[in-house]
Amino acid sequence: MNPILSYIIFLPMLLSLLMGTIRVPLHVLRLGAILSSILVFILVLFVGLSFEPEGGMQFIRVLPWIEHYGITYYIGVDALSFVILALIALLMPLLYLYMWKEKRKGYWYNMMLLQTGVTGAVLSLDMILFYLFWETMLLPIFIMIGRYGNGMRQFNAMKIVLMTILGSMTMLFSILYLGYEFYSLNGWWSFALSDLQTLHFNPVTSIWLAGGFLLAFAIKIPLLGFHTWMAPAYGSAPTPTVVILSAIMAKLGVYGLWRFGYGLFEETLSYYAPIIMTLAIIGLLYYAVHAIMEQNLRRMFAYSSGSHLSLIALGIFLLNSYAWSGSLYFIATHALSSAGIFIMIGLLYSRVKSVRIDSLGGIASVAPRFAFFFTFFALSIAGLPGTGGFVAELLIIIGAFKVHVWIGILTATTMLTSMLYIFWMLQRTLFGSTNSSTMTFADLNIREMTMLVPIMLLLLISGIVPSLFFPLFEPQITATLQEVMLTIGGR
Amino acid sequence: MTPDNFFLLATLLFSIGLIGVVSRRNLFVVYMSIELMLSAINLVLATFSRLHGDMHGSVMVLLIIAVIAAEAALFLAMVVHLYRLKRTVDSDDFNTLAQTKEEI
Amino acid sequence: MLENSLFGILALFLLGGSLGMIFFTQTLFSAISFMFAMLALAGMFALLENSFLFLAQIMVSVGAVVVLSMLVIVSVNLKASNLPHESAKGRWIIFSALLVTPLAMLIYKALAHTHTLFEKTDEGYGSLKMMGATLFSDWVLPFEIVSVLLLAAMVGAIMIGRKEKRHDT
Amino acid sequence: MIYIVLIPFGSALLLGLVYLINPKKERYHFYSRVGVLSPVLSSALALMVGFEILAHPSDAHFHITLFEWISIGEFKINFAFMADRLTAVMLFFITVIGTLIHIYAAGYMRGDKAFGKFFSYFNLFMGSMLLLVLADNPIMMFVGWELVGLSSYLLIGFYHQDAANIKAANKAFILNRIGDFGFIIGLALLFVALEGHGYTFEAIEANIGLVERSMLALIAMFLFVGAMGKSAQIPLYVWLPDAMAGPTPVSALIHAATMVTAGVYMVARFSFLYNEVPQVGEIIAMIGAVSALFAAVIASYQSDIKRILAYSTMSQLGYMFIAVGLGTYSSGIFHVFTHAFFKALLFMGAGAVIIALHHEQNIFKMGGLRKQLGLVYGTMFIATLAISGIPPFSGFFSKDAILAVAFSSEHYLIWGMATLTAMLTAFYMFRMLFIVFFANASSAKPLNPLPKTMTWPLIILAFGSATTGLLGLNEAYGGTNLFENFIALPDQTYELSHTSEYLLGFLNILMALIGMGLAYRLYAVSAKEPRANTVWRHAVIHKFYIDEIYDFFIVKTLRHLSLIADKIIDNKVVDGTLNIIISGYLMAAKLFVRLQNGKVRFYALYILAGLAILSLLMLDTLGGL
Repeated sequence: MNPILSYIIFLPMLLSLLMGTIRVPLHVLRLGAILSSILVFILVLFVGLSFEPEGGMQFIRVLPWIEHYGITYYIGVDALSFVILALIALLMPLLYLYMWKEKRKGYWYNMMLLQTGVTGAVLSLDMILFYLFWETMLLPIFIMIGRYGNGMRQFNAMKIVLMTILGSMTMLFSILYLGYEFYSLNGWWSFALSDLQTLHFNPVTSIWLAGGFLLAFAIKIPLLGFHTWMAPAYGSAPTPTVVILSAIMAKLGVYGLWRFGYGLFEETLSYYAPIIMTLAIIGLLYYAVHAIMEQNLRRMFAYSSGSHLSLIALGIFLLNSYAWSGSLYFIATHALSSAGIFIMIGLLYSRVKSVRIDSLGGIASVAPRFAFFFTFFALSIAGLPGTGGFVAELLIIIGAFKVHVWIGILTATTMLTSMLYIFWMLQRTLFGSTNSSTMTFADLNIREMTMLVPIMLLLLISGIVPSLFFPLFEPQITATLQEVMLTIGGR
Repeated sequence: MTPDNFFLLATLLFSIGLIGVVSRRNLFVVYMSIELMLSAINLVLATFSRLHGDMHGSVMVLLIIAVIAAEAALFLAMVVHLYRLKRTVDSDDFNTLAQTKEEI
Repeated sequence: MLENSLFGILALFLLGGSLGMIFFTQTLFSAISFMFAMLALAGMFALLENSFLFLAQIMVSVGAVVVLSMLVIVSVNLKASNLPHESAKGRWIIFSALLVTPLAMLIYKALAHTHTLFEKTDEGYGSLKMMGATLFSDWVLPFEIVSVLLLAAMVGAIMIGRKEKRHDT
Repeated sequence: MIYIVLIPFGSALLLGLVYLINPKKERYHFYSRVGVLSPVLSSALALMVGFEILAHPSDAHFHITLFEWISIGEFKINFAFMADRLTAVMLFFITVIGTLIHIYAAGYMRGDKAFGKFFSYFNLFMGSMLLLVLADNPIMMFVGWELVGLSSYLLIGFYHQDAANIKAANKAFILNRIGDFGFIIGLALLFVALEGHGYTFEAIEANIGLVERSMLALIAMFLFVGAMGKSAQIPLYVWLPDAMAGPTPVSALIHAATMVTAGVYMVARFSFLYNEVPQVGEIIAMIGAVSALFAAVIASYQSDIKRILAYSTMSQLGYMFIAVGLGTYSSGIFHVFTHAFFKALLFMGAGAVIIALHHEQNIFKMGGLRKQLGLVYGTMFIATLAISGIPPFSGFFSKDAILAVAFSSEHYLIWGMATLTAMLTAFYMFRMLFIVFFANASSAKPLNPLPKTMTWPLIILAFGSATTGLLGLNEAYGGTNLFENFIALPDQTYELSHTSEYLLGFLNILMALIGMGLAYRLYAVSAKEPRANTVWRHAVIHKFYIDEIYDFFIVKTLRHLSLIADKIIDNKVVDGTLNIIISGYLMAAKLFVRLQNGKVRFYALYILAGLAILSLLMLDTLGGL
């Protein structure tokens, strides 16, 4: 019963509440936020050091909460959640570094709350607790977009919140139904994932229940058809929020699909698999094509994110170890590269006050360092060898070929499509002749490079020596996969 | 003269009072309808008091009559006040709670 | 038999008065109908052998409340043009009567058939003495509360009713 | 052997870092020394490796494993290098010619603002290319393959202030990526087909028989798509001429000596696979032949010196694919080898001319440079002779071998096209040579002096162009074909009598001479830029409008699709559905607002209605109705 995970979850929130109540001045707030994120990072590092890849769920902590309904405070970490946990812990200090000059206090408070929300959602193993955190992280996002965003920020904030809540509602229904079903079978209430896993339903019920969950995750990812909140939200959210949106929140959709989708409904998912795979493959192409003509950089990379997340979702449904490893690896590397690129776009915005491609050009001539980092992150999104994205894409493609040749070929198009928009974008932003707004473009300074270099190094290491990372989660993938295959095969 | 007669009568009185409250716009009539409903309750209480043969019901009626008096004082004062404000006793004219078109 | 016919006459007055109250357009006529209903109610109390309530009803309800209302109505001096134009009054009354019906049925169903007949009462029922005994033994606290309520209502009525000179106080 | 690859990468990193720390500062000596030193070291090491391989039997493989790259299930890939004789040949000319080009570039690029960046990219390119060549398994090869594409993108777009250059770079990278797309499909299919048998080249070779024949053909085709992209064959060739936007050393390094030959190398590397499916080989040979002829025709009408050379490269690559397609891998690689020398020389000579003439690239604005640029003229003349196939210069032997194969394997159509191309080659090469060096001078501007670093490599390469052909002298000409014996690839063998071989050789020389003569008659004295006055010329000068067709069918379509996706699908279909729901919601809201009208009796009515319903329900349960 090691409480370390609880510290990781609640430290930022408690600190922000504390600082909010005593109304500390900005510089203390800033320091507090950074300190908390660094502390969390150290704690996560500590978790990582004593983490056993074969150990399954560890650092479990169960506390009674609402005992009458068997709702517990039940958290734990396994390889899958550890990857995302580590990403959060790594990105937050860098984001705070990025926000260093931010004067609006609400920014800082919201970011700290957001950290608690996403961390909690990753670590909770009780469905009600999960739901709680799942909604908690929406609130700061709403405020960040609605209050500190740009463009049609209020409308867009409403759009993202309403669309996500629609999914959350269906998920809540499914959770409650599961809990009730458990109660009527066993005579006592429980919402713990491990308990609910023991339930079996007839196919029709199960399809409805799984549908409830899938809708929530599909909107979060977002799969094709559930995506219209994405570009507006990315377009008007402030940079740190965009980073969290694309690097963490979208990944949580995939994570949920994995943990709860395959945890609870192994068999039923094979009913949904063709639909989701079709959506993912079409989405892969659709988003990429959509990104080509997009003029707003944030929106362009929003679509790019959508495209790659479709790929990840596809990888999960391919059901083999290559695709799964690839997907999981892609979660991590794509989070890094999209964090990088959105930070770059944020820096760009702070310099020229615009993220429209047609107002840019020639940056490479005046700011080589900026151009270098920008190109690097853009290319890492496109899956350049030497960065982790390539390894992940390669694995997913191989996994896809293992399932079927055509799926493989369609999946491989990701290598093509991302090139098209990324290179055209690079051509129009970095290269060519300078104009009045980019003429005086300031190059990156030390602080900005400090936050970019760790991301870049990690991406490089993950691309050059991926074997460093795979042993961490491979045992779990193999185990889960075997379990799933057994259930499906035993049908 | 059975208890059921009294009960029926009380029910009818109550219903008429309710109808008056809902359907009339004249504030005085609305006020009197409310009084009527209270009186219907009084009748029921008095009947029960008589049926049980003790005075508790009657005491309650007495108290309610006192409440009626208090209510009368307040209600009339309010109606007069409202009349001074808008020169009308139409309840439909006092609709500031409604959402206006601009707010929608 | 006398009781039955008395009950019939009183019930007729009671219902007629209350119906008249809601049907009359002129407020004063409504008030007069209401007064008849209240008087009939007092008669009902008498029929229930409750002399004190009979007196109280006549004195308070009729003597004070209804008369006060009529006084106010007269003093407000509503002209016909100031009265609400209730063109759809009849339709509203019918419609609400329809809606009230189930409720009335429910109430009646709840009350009816609990007792079949009035029994002979004890000696002294309805007398002032017994009333006082009950009121000042079991009902002291409510009685006091009601007295406070009356006081508060009085103060409140004065506060509301007086003409405001300044709005900001 | 590790260091052959690591040194260029390391120095690229170093140069890049130094450059980024202060982009403004000029560090000519530092950059040029570090930049040139790394290929020198690499080539020294490569030579050592070459000698070591020479000392071992022909099927020896050298392996060095650095670390495990990835290991998932059966997918075990090591970061490992392998060297055999094919590698040694590639290594030799890549490093040696690369070194010469680096030296040349140090002179050519001197004074450029982004000198350090240039060398950083250059070294990156070298490293990637060497990784490609030395890779132990297809995945590592693919990594190198991609990185080569990337660095070529960076180098082509080196003068990034001009949007046209970047456009050319984009075109190059995207077309390469289309090829890579095919390549990765091929690799993935191959892996899935052979799952569990290891995934190094040797393991694949050992188990190739396990794969179904039709699947093998599919894999071979997809792999060849990759080669098409990288080696600029029809239909993925359009990037090559545009890629001349880069600095001339880049053109020399990438588009002559190394990168474009990667496709040929890859096919040779997978020779065991292509030997299993000769039908695919025939398709490859056919595509090669068509590309060769097509490019030669276009080259005959071009007026930009570098574009001529670019089309000529494409044409020569066509020859190489004829060879490897027909299963004679060593002939193909031999042509790669000789071609690297004379094409690099031609590009560098052209670069020298361009520099001397203040960045003038149109040959019709040159002329009469024979005297002023004697050295350049001499070396370029040798190279031209070599590429045209005049003995004893290198091109003759390698090209002759390919033609002989085409003839003897009874692919007469391919042979005919190739022979025609040989004539055209001589024609357009000498056309260029004559116009630049003989015809009357059209401008009399003073020439820029050429630094020594630019002229010395020319001489060395000229020597190479003249002599390397002798390495592949086959027995008909009295040699023992050292090259073919050395490289020891699983070639198909075709019988051909010495007489017919002599006849073929004679025919080739004749063709070359005809072409040369034609060029002399038309252009040697006075040169006029070709006008688009007939339909044919119109088409050829505009490169058969292939770019425009691609633009119209692919680029425009994609852009329109993108707009449709944005404006119609997202806005109308997806959000439309949502909006219908929302408007329903709003209508309901308006209805409820109207109920909420602030009139108290309405509220009383609602309460009453609720009460009525409740009463009805209760009556129902109580049974009172």
